[in-house]
Amino acid sequence: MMSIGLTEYLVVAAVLFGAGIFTMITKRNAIGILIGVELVLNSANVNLVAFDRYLERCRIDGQILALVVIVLAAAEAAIAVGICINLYKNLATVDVDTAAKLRG
Amino acid sequence: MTSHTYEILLALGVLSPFVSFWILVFFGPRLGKPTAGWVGVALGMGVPLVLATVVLIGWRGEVASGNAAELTANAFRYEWAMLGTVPATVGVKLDSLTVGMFFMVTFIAFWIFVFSVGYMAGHSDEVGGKSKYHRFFAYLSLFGFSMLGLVVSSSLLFLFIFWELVGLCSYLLIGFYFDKGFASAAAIKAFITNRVGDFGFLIGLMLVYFQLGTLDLDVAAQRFAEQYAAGTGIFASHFTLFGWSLATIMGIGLFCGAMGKSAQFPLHVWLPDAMAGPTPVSALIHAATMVAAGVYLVARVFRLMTPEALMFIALIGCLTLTLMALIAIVQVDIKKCLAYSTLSQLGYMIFGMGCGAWIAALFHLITHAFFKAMLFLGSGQVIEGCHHEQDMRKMGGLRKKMPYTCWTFFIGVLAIAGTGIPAIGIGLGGYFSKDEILAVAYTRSYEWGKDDFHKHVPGEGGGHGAVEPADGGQAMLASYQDHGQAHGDDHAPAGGAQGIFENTPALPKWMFWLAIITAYVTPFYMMRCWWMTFMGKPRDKHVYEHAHESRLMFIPLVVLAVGTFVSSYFLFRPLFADAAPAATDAAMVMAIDGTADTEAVHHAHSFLIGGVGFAFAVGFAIAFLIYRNGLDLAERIRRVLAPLHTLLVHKYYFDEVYDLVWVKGCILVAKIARLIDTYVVDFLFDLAAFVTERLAAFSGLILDNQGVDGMVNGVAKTTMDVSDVARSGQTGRIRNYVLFSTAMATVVMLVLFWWAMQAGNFMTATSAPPVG
Amino acid sequence: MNALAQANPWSAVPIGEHLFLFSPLIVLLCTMLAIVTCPIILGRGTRPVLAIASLGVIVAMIFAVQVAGEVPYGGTSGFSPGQDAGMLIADSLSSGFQIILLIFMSGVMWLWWIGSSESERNAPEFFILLLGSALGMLLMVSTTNVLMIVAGFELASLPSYALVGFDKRDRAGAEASLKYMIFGAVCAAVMLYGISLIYGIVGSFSFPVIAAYIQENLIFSGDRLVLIIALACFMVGIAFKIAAVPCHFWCPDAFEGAKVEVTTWLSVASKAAGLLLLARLVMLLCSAVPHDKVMFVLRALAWGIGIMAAVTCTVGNWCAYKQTSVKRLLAYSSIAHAGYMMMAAAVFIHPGVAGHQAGLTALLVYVIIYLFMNLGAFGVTAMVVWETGNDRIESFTGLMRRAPWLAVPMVICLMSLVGLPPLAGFLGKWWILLALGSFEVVHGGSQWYSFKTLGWSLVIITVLNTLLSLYYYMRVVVRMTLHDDGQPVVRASIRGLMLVNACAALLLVMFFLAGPLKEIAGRCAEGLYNPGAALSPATQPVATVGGEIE
Amino acid sequence: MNILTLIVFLPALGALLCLVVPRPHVRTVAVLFATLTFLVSLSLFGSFFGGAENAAGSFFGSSYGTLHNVERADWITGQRFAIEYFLGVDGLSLPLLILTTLVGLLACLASWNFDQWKINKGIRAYFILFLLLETGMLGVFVSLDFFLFYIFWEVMLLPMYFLIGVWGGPRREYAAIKFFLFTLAGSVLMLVALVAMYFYSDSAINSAMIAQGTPGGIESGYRDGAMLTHGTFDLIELAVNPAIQNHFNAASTVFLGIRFAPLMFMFLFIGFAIKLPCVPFHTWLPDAHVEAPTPISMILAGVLLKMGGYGFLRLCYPIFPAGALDWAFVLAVIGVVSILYGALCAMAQTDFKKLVAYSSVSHMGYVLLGIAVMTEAGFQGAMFQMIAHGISSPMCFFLVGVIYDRAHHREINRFGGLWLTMPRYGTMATIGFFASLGLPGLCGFIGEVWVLLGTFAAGSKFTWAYPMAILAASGVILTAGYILWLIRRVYLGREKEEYAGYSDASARETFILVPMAVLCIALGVLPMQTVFNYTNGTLDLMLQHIVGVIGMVS
Repeated sequence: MMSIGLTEYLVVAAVLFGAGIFTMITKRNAIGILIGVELVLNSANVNLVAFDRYLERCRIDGQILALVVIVLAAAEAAIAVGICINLYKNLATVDVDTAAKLRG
Repeated sequence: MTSHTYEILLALGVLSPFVSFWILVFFGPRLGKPTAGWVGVALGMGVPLVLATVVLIGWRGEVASGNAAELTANAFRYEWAMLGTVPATVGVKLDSLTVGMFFMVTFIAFWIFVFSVGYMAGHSDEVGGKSKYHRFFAYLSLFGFSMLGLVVSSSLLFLFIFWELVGLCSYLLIGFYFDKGFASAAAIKAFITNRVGDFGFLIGLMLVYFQLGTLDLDVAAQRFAEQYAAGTGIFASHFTLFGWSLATIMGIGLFCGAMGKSAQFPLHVWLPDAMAGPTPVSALIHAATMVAAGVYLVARVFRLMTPEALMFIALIGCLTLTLMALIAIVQVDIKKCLAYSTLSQLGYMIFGMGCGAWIAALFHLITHAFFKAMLFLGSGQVIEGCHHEQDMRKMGGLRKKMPYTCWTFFIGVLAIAGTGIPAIGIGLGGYFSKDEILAVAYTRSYEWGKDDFHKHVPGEGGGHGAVEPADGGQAMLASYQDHGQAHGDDHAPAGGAQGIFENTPALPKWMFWLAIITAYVTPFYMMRCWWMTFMGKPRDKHVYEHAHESRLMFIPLVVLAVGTFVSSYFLFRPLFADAAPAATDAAMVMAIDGTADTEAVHHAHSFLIGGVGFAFAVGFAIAFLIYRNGLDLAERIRRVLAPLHTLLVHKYYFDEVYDLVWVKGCILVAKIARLIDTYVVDFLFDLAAFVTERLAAFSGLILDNQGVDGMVNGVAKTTMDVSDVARSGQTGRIRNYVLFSTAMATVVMLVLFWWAMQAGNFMTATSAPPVG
Repeated sequence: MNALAQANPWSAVPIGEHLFLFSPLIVLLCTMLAIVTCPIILGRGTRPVLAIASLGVIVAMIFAVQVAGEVPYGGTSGFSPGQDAGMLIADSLSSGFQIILLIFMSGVMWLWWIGSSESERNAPEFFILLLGSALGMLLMVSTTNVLMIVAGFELASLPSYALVGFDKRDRAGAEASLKYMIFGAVCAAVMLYGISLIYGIVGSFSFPVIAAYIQENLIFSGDRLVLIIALACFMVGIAFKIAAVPCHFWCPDAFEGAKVEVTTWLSVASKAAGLLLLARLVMLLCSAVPHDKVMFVLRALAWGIGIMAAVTCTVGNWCAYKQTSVKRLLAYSSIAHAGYMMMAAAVFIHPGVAGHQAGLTALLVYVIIYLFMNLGAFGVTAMVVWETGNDRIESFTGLMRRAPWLAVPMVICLMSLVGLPPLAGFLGKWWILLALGSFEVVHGGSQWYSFKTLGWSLVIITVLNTLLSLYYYMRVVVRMTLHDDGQPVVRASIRGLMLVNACAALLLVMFFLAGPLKEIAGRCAEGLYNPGAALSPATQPVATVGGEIE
Repeated sequence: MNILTLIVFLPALGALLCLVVPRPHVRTVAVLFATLTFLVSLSLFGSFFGGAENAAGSFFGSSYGTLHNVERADWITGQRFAIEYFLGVDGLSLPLLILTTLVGLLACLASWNFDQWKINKGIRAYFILFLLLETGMLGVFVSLDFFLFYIFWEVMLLPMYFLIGVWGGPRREYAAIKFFLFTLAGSVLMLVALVAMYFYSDSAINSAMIAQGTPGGIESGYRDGAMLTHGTFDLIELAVNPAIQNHFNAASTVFLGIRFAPLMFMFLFIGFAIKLPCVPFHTWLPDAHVEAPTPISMILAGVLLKMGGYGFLRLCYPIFPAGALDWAFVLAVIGVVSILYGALCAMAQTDFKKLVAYSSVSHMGYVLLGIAVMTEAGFQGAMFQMIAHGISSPMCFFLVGVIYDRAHHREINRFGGLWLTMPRYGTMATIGFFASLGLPGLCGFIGEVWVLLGTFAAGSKFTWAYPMAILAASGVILTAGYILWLIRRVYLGREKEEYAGYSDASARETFILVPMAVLCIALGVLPMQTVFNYTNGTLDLMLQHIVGVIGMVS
């Protein structure tokens, strides 16, 4: 049976990271992009916690940061949703490609 | 007299017309019509003439008492400026040549000034309703200043400066009637053609400055001789151009200046056009003095010439004298006819210089100045009298209306034709001076280099007594010293001296023969001119009726006629013979042209008596035969020789060719330059923009080829285009932003990977990595 | 003295003794709280809010000046229980930045007072966001701990997103804030991922420790590739703050869409914070005693930052061409200027005092001057926008006639941005050029990759960029001075004229006070890098600079 | 207060005063301050006059770097760093300084009829900018600290830009921007050199201190008792300090892999060549001249162009002799091309002002050529040519301006017979244009001849100097061509109806023209007393220094 070690967690985190980036690039829906952001943030969290769990040199700090990140993600989401609503009010859509008036 | 008296007198003589110039410039309008003219006469030339006379008399005494050489040697030099490390000095070149020239210029100029007062009386107010009377005399005074300055200059630089200034005066005076288009065109032509010559002069000047390290005439000559003797400096250079050594180029360069000013072939084109100026100007500047300055220059820098350079000078002189004489035959404008005769005579002088007839050429300069000034004034009298008619075909029979003019003019014709009776030594002007040049040419062609050369050389005459090494310690060639002593007793071959002319080749015989033939042509066209104008029957009633003489104007004619006689016999020939030893490569010149006794020349050269002694008679006779009954016979001859006539009337098409090649060509080049300036630089930047566009093809820019004007626009446009490329990433779509950022970050990371690999390999491979 | 100890002069400082040192931050926090409560007590009027905010800023400034007096040469303190470094530090750099930022914030508030106080209905929120972002920026500069960096970073960012879209009825504002927010979130996320990897490798959030680890292990360690990814990811976050290429895309859009006051604020404050953070981190990375291996890493770092800076200023300048919106034009210009300032960071790679000091001094001088240039330029723009309703370049046509007291300071500010003497903008560039040139003295060697090459290349790129930038600034100047299409006169309030003309005058004056200005900036820098010099600031051994290295 | 400081900042003071005086008096104040500046600068001349006469040898010192009226004070200092406020004059700067104040005064007088201009708004701004420009120009000529020099150099830019851009002709905007961009392009390269020279000198001093074992610093190259411990911006020190010179000119000193001296020389050269201007960099000049108002054209031609030549002589040559040697051929070619090309372009122009502008290109080509060949006569001639052109060229521009004020066009072919219509003006025009033509007895001649002879004399060092000299000499023909053609078309010929009613030069115009005409003649007749006595000492010593360094490094 395959034992689950640090490597596996890191791979998961890397996949999450990649998936998040991919989502951000491809999604046209603002909320979708925010989900991508969350994926990336959480890939970082997975890493942090995994390191704390598996590595000697890492102590409690990683988990503290993970908590901070969760809080930050929440705050960010709050602001982000507000902005999305604002966008919707102005453009009647949350398709980010529509919001391309400012350019050049 | 004390040591610097002569110099001071001469300098005052130079400055006096300058003062006159400023007085006329500032107060001219207030002085009013005749007064301004008289101020010009008195201050502009009267004072210099008096001073020149004093100097001349005094100087004769000094020469006789043997002080002249010392005075020359101790002449004062003022350091005007430092040219690099070489001092540019200014001073009076005090020797017999200067004194003689100075006197001649002041004398002739004075009478022409007087003439002008009368001449301008009827002219000055015509232009645009505003008086330019005072301006005319101001220019004349300025000319006097420049010309006299030129004559006394001790340094090549100042010679050049005054050289340019006389050019300016010539420009101003030719263009005096500048409201007439052709006058200002002629003025420009004159100035620019002269500038072409000056360009050569400047090159010569540069070589003198650089190779001889001085601009002083005497020092330059001394160094030239030293360098020749030692084979250093300019003679050490192996540089050649058309087979000419550097020293030769220097000589030819200096001569180029003379070519311009003396209107030698091929720079002769300006002089006939210069006749657009007022007639006194033609007489003074374009016949007697300024155009002769070229000859004077060659005389002055004779000591810097090499045999090759002299040969070149002779060639140019020979071509000029022949070609211009032929043109003179067909001219119908009285002034043009005289102008071409002037060109031809200048050709003789230059030819003489080239042959080594230093004294003879200068002598011819003097005699020519007198009679040609007189001829021009006569023509001016005619033109003035005939109500500004210059066409000889409409004249004829004027002797009755203007007898003084007629006969003084005739004296001039005799003089230029070289009339004289060989057996008894009576003659006029050219009889002495021109024939002497021809004699020297004969010597150079037929007897030069032969062992028995010197038996033909007249040398025993008393005139030789005057040939002292007058220049004393100053700038004397060693060769002359040797030769000067040797000369008196045993006639050692001149070629044997150590001078630079040691191996001078003989003059090509065809040159000599051309000069001889032209000696027959001259009397012909002069007689034609005189006859058409004064003799025969009046051909135009209107002109004839109007004709009259003015007293103020014929007095100068008479004076100059007398001067023509006097100058042919006394004073000048010995004076230049005095100067010759110091101012020339004495060995050669003295050998072939050393005697002060001009008549002896005719005896010495038996060929002259038969060859040219009666040329005047032949020429006169032919002209008389053709023109005695009006123009009918001439017209018939013209028809027979139509092609030749056409060629001559068009002056060998020089003007046309020059206009096409130089004037039009230059303007064309200029226009091309302007086009380059406006468009090519742009094109380069368009090109740059184009390349940028290709490189940035993905951005799909369309290059705007319109409206590009100037380099800045080009750069700006390229920049703008690049800007479009740079901004093409800013699509306004956030997804693109994230994509671009990620992509770029990925690229950066890959580079970093590569670097890390490199670093790792590197660190493990070597123990001492390069740092810093 | 080992590298670590030298890099951490504050590690030995007792904890908690100097709460005073962080008093400006605390004052700002209290002000925020006061503003939150203000609507409840005093109503939602603009005046009380503005009064409270002004009071808070003034008090904070007073404290900041006091603190600056306390830490003249590197006095520091921290709250961290960790043995490595303080979570928060106070040193001459941070208190210097506090003063600069507070001055700038007063300017922005002044601008807001002129333009928005009449019409704004959400004043409390605006000020909370403004003060919040300021607090975040101050935190970013007052720490070397990665955790605090993240906190400060987000605290600075989140209010900014909201500020950009503050006018809810404005379509452009909504779009701008969306882009800003998404881009910011992405970058923050990537940065966090990078931080997590760094943490895994090093096992600490203390940047001095991380720096020491990198210096020791980057080359030999097997996981150097991971470390490089991690560092690059971390750099993405900082680049976002600075708006350095390739993370600059948000900048023009956000600046164009935001209100002028907000644009002004972001254009200087957030970039300055990012730059000083970068400066601090790079300095820590480079503070080791130089030896071959370290030099190898440092050189790569210097080249990396240098190239990034060069690309940033070139792209910024080039993109500014053809812009028709003045705000957008100035946004690109701010990218370019961030590029110039980043060049100074490349100079920190000096393993000696002189380079650090020259670089950081140049950076600080530049920030100070840039602050006034931008405040002036944006101030005029704001006045024109308020009068004409848009920031098109056409609105500036004939300004010399329409409002000479706006046009003249605008010309001065723009020419200062170009870097034309005798305006202070030139000094900024000048000190950066001098810092770059100082590689010549410190580092010999003539390889193509040497420090020297980098320095001189950057010098040339900088001056060429100056030339490049002239044209687009001149476009505005030309519009204002040489054209006139008869638009009506601009009526600007006297307060506005005071602000912009004061900025313009300062730019002139500061040029002639170049010495004192550099002295002040130099003290901030000197204290940071040379704690020992507090005792004898004037003595610098000569020979160490010239001949020691390599 | 030091007299130089006074001279430099008097116009600036005038500018301040112009801010506050009532509008009708602005021009009075400006003229007053221009006059004051001129008079004060003349007093400087007085001391030189006595000095040059009394102690010909010692006045200029025994080596390059003897200065007068020196003022120096620290301005911006730091560790290993000192920018000084360092002013001084020597034979190189004095004539140019006086030329500047003179042309400034005359141009100011030429602005007197501002109210009659086509664009006559903003008289206050005009004169303020004018005076600021003058301060900048004066500053350039007297600063001897490179940083200060650079500042003054740049200070001129903006006023000039506005003076052309606001009060210029129809295409003023284009011309102004072109001027600005070109000049700034040159000055950014100069900025690189500025930074590089400081650090390379720092390196040099450091190495010298270590090599000589003198931690207290090494001795200054020209100031007794002064010690150098770090790099310097002192233009004289950079030139004469042996340690610095050795390092700068050594073959092993490189900048980005390219030999230092030639590269820096080129950087500086391009900056100055744009100002001069010589051929590849000249295209801004015709536009700027044509569009600028008359007084500004006078300033441009009379003073600004001279800064290029001054820069060569003050910076490029003494500091980088090795570079000078490497580039000599290229520079001479550029000079000759400028002479001929400028003359040809001038010939093809139909715009009066443009013709004069292109003639400036041609004339300044002589300056470059004379400097490039590095001979005494060449240097002297170049310097003289600068002064001479500084007098004749503003005169020509003013002559154009006078007729433009009346006719409101500058089409050469439409003019004619003006000499008859306006005799006084015609006489002045003749003097001015003949001076420009290089007629002996007028100022243009001396410079040309000196340069040509100097170039030829360089043949002993550079074989290419002969053809260069000859080509350059052929320029005199072209010059005569276009000037005479111009005179013929404009001044000669029959009086035209169109211009019949024109008044002759007014008292004010005559008052401006006469000093220039007098100077044209005075310089031509007495070059030693008017120019050479004040310049040659410094120039010869500088050349000695240059030749010495070249000999040392090669």
